[in-house]
Amino acid sequence: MFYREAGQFKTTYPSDMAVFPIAQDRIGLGLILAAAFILIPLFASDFILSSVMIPFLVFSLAAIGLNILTGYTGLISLGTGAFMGVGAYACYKLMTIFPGVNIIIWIISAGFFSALVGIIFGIPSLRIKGFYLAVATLAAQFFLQWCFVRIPWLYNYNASGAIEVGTRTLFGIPIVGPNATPEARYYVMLCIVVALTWIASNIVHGKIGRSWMAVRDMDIAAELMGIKLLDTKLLAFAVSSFYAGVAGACMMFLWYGGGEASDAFNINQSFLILFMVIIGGLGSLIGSFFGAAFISILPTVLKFGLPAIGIPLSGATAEHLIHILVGALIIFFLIVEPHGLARLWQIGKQKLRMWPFPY
Amino acid sequence: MDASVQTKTHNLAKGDTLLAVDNVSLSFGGVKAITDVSFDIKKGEIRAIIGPNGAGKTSMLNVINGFYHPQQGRITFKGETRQKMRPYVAASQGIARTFQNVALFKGMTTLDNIMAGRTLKMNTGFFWQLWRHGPAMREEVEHRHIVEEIIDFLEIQAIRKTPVGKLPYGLQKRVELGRALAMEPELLLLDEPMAGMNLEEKEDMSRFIIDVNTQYGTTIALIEHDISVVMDLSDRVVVLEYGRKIADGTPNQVKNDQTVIDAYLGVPH
Amino acid sequence: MHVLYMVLIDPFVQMVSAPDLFIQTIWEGLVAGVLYALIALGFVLIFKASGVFNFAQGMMVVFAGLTLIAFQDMGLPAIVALAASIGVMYLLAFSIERVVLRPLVNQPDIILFMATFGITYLLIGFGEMIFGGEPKEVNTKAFWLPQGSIEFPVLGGFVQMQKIDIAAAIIAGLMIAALAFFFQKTRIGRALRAVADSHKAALSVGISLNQIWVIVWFAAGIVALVAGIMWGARSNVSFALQVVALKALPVLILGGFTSIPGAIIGGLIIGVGEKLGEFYWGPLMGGGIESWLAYFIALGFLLFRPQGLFGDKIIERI
Amino acid sequence: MEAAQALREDTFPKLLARNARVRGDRPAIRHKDLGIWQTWSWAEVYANVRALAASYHALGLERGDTIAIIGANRPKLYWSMMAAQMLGAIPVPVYADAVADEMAYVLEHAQVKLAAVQDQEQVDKILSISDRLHYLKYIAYDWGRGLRDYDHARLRSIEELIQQGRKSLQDKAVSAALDASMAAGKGADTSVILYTSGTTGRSKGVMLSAERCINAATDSVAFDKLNDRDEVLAYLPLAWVGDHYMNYAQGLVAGYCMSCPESAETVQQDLREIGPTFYFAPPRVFESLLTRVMIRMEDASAPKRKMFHYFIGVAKKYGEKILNGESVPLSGRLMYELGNLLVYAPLKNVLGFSRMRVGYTAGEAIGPELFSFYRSLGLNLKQLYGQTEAFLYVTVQPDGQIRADTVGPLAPNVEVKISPEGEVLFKSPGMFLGYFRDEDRTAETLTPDGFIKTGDAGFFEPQSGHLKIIDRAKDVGKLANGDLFPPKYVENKLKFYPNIKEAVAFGDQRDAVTCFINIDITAVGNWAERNNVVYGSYQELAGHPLVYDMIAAHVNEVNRSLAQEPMMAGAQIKRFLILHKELDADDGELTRTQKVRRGFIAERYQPLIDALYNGSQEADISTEVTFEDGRKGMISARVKIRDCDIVPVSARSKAA
Repeated sequence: MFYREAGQFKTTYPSDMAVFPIAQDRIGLGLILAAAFILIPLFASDFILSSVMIPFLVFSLAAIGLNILTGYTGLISLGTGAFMGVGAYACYKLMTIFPGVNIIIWIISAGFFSALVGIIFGIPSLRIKGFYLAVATLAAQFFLQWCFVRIPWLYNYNASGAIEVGTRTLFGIPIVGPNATPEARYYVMLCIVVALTWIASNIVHGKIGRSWMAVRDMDIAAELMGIKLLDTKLLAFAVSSFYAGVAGACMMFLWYGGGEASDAFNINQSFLILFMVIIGGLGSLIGSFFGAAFISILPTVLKFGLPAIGIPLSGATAEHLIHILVGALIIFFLIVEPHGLARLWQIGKQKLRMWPFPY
Repeated sequence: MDASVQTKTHNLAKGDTLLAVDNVSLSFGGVKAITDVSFDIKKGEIRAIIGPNGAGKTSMLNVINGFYHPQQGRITFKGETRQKMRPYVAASQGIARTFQNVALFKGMTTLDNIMAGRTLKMNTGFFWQLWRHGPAMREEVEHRHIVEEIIDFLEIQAIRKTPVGKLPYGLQKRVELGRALAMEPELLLLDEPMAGMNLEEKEDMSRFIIDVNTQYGTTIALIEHDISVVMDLSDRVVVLEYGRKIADGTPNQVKNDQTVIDAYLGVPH
Repeated sequence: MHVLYMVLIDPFVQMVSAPDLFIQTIWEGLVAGVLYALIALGFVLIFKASGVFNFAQGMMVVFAGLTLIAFQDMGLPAIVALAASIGVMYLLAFSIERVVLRPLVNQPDIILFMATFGITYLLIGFGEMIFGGEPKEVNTKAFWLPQGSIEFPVLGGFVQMQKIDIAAAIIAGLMIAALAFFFQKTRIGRALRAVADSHKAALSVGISLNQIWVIVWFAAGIVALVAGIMWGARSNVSFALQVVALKALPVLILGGFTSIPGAIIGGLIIGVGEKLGEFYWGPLMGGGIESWLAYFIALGFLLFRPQGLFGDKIIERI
Repeated sequence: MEAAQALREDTFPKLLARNARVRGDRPAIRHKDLGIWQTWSWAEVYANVRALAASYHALGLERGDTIAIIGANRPKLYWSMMAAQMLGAIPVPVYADAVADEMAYVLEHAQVKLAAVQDQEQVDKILSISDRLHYLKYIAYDWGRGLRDYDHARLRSIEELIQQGRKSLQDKAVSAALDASMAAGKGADTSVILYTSGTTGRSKGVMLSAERCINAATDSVAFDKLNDRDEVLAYLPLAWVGDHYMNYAQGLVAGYCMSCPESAETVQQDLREIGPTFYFAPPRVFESLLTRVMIRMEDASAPKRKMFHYFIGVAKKYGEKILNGESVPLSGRLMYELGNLLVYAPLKNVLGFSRMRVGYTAGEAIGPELFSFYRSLGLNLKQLYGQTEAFLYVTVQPDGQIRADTVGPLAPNVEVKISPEGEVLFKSPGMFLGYFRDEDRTAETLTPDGFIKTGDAGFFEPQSGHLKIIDRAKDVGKLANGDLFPPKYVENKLKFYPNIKEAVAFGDQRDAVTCFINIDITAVGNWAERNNVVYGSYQELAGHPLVYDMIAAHVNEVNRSLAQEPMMAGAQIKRFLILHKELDADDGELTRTQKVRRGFIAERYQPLIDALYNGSQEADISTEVTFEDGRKGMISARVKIRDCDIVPVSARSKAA
């Protein structure tokens, strides 16, 4: 309905292959970015920023990571939580060993450690497929979780076993630690997410993305076309784990601000991110955002929304309700639209483009 | 079509042996799929492999491009002799194929499917892929141009951006051919390219196969059930039955071969 | 060198020098294995008949156990509580078929797999809401299960066995025998086997696919109930069990997804392997390796035999 | 004709040279090829045309020779026209879908020396008739697919010709000779020969001179304020005057860019992508577009459908008034704006009309309802009346004087008079030089004082000065009782219904009007699907009683509408039948421009016409048809006939 595509024709391949070839989409994206960078910090309360927006962004990043592996390459992983943990601990160690280097560099670098671990646990994927691979990633999940508890070096031998976060600054503004304002943490988080999403989009729209999807859709044909299966899958594991690792580091330093870490990266976290990807839409970057928004914001909405409209809710009941809702929604979405919110979005967009026609 | 799409020149001339299969035997846990089969494919020809169901035709193609590894025998491709092919080697040496039951990448568009066929020819590093600008974009554009020429060649412009899963069967087969062509193969293996097609689609496909052969000089080995099509298309025919070679020659020789007639008797075609 | 000695030699020296401890460890591994096997059995039943990889099986064990305890707590006699629990499991199977499976018929396996995640979450949510989050114990006496332990003198030492564990092993054995009978001798059982091969064949026996699904899920529910009782009798039933139930996955990999004997043997191997590993090698690594060892065993196994112990060699066709 | 004296560029190649000089970097032509809109600037086009001209000259094309241009709209074919004109040769565009026989006639009659063709299909066609073409020396092709193994003794690739031409132009002498040849071209020379398919007899080659063409185009470019920022889609047949005028002549004069679609199947998509600012289509295009709009809306959800129809209603009420600048109540204006947001603007976007500034329809009379529909959406659609012999324009509707029922006042610099018999006669800036090698028919067409006979019956509306065309002069008949019978008028009313694709009315010298109807298979098929009507073939669907009921309802509605008009009330349809097959140009029933060939149809379906007038309820017919692959066969059918409601004369007189 809002689209005016007539007259938007492409005279070069780069413009034809652009991620957003339609001017209205570019405008829409611009508006969203403007809202994220200007409106939200301007009007949102500290609570919204630190309990809604930052978690949402952290989960979006993790969901993009898992989507690269599961959605684009077709490899199921139940170990995302652990890969996030690797990022968090790597960042912690780097930060302790080299306190002089800016924390943002370490947050990003943490991703490389987790990518490395991802590659190691991805090696079995050459011989193992489908559900079997899910079990292999469970091995990663439980083994790494075990490491987080049993290797005290990782948490600097703190008696509590927790990660302790001191204040770190960027251009003199505290962005990590007790003195960091929600605004500052939000901006850092937002910049990381925007940059990494852009890179993810570049990757999946190019040669690498095509190889991933080829392996996902028909691995035999891909192999006979000269796509090396192991390389492709390991690359997917590496990139996916990189994103998960950065998300984990962000989670620990920009959201939690430290604390008992081993619990944050348990199997339930892995499941939760898998749900985000499923509900959001496999093989869609925008779906990762939808899924993350849905699952990370839903509990907050329930916890604070229901009492606000007069339905009293104890903390425990809210937990149960969330479980039930998430479970029901997963089933609901699988039945109604197995391709997730992203597909609904796409259909909606298509409808608007073809409006007033139905197809 | 531009020179860029034409098969790269190499030292084999038309009529030289491009691929030779010598005494190949393949079995699965004691079940013999191919027994002591030898034949050759000459550069520039259209070679057909025919035979009743279960004769081992598809297994033969799988051996040629390295998906199955024969227990005995040798494969010589472009003068290099191997006991077994590896899929990656086969692909990078110039063997492409299509499949009996279309094996397209269902979630991708026609364009992306054919672009995927260019993967081996693309070599911009990972770092550039992250930005999708500069060399990475230049490479994409260069290959897009080649892919578009294939799209033009196969007359599938109208479905360029349609996900292949939504296409009718006949068009899917055409896209699959396009994907194989994108590899600029020297040897193109076609596994029942006309299975399940109606008459018109079959005629189109025959035309494309002949055009590929004449325009690009691509050597083609095809498996086909429809004997009349094979007789029209191919220069030479190999006949397999129960994993053994029972005849080899020009369509006319094969047609009049008593063993072949016997093999096909009772098997309605 | 010391490290190599500690890893490669020392554990075996220990085994030989204290055979009673070795046998005790194996016994405990077998007991844990029986429980893994029971959970895996539920998976296999459903996978065999409907191709659904039921991630919720572990949660069904918890749910079944808690249901039984709740009925007992209401003061119902054991038999009635058992019957009521079986009824609940039927209801569960029925509603899963109606609400989840039927609308998802003909969807790819992965979608159904994901749907069972949804079922898991629903069960957790409802379970915690109804039964509360605290661990609960099964009243073992009411089910005439033995208590206490017996000791055997073995090779100069003693091996202690809980009577309940012995009972569990026997019951599990009976359970498997009953299932084998069910599959081999009854009409429904034959239909279930048929459906594993072809849906049309099952229809020709006169049972609709929907009915078959209800039946297998119900059967899996009963297996879950038994597992729940056994587990509850040994320690107690809690939602933490869900994580333990994930151990059934390596069991399945070892045994193959469709083989009942595979599930049993796989369960025992994993149980024993895990206990041995923990007991003899665990201390070297700071302990607690039980939490992941099973997966590594399965993984190592998978690399050499991707089709499992009892599966057929897969020939990829194109 | 003051403009003529001022002309510095009196031939198309000179205009091209001017454009290359004045706006060399502006896009001149686009072609959707290899996935994107390949674009050439005026400077590039000029260079390519010069190169091509040099090569054509090398192939022996001389001043006064003719060259056939055969194929779809392709840059290289347009360039071939320009190149020929640069040499003083005359391009002869030929309908690409013409069968070999028709093509043989045109090519031989025009004595073409060269043929520039699109692809293998056309090459094959020409080779199949080459023994009948005595003048043809070479064939130049645009797309070489499949031609590799052909004997290239007489075949040339246009691409290669351009390359060779480039090389030879490096020789100063060749280049200078070409420039001289271009400069030697005079405006009075024949610039192009357009063969009109004609509703009767063999086609005639209309010779048009460059200066007249350019004069006409200059006038109309000024009239519609076209400039080099405009965009058009070149999708009409090259051989039709419409394409030559709108895209070629006006494009060169105004310097705007024309875009060639990728293929016939993608025209709709390409139209949407380009979003032309100036658009021209014969009524049948608008007609089938409306049909498709309505069909697609049928599949929409009920609320959306209701909303759509509601706002179309609003548009009907206010849209044209707003477009014409008449006063409209504020509420109406607001409702229209809302409708624009929800329906009109998105609809125009989907159809590719968002940027359209001026649209024209011509070639045939357009149904008033059809015309109003598009105008009410806010599209500045106008009618013009013209013909090939006039280089299109005779009358044209200026902004603000647009009506569905007239073709508008005279175009600039056109003179028109009505003969005593009611036939429209005209003299125009673009008028033809005569028919090529056919002086007899040239003389037939011209009046002694130099006016051209249009063959159309019409009159000037006294109050407005607009010309009203009733029908072909020879087709307007009288019923036996003396009532007027304008067949096309009746047919157009019928064709407004999406379910009716074509109608042929009879009644001249008879006591009542009857008609043949062709159903629209898309619309009726869609309807059948929704109503669970099962059918196996076109023939079966056409004969279905429910389809008859539906069509009868349409006919009755037309009768009621005819009864409203005093002059036409006698032309109400008494009986009709639905034809068992689609009328087809391959069978000679339609012209290549899809006009009904009335006489031929009457002859071919004589038994059916007899049945319509002798009161029988059904009739047998068997006809020869040509299949797509050129084979011929017979189809026979039993066709049912329906009676219709005639609004009684008494009611008519009361209404009057």
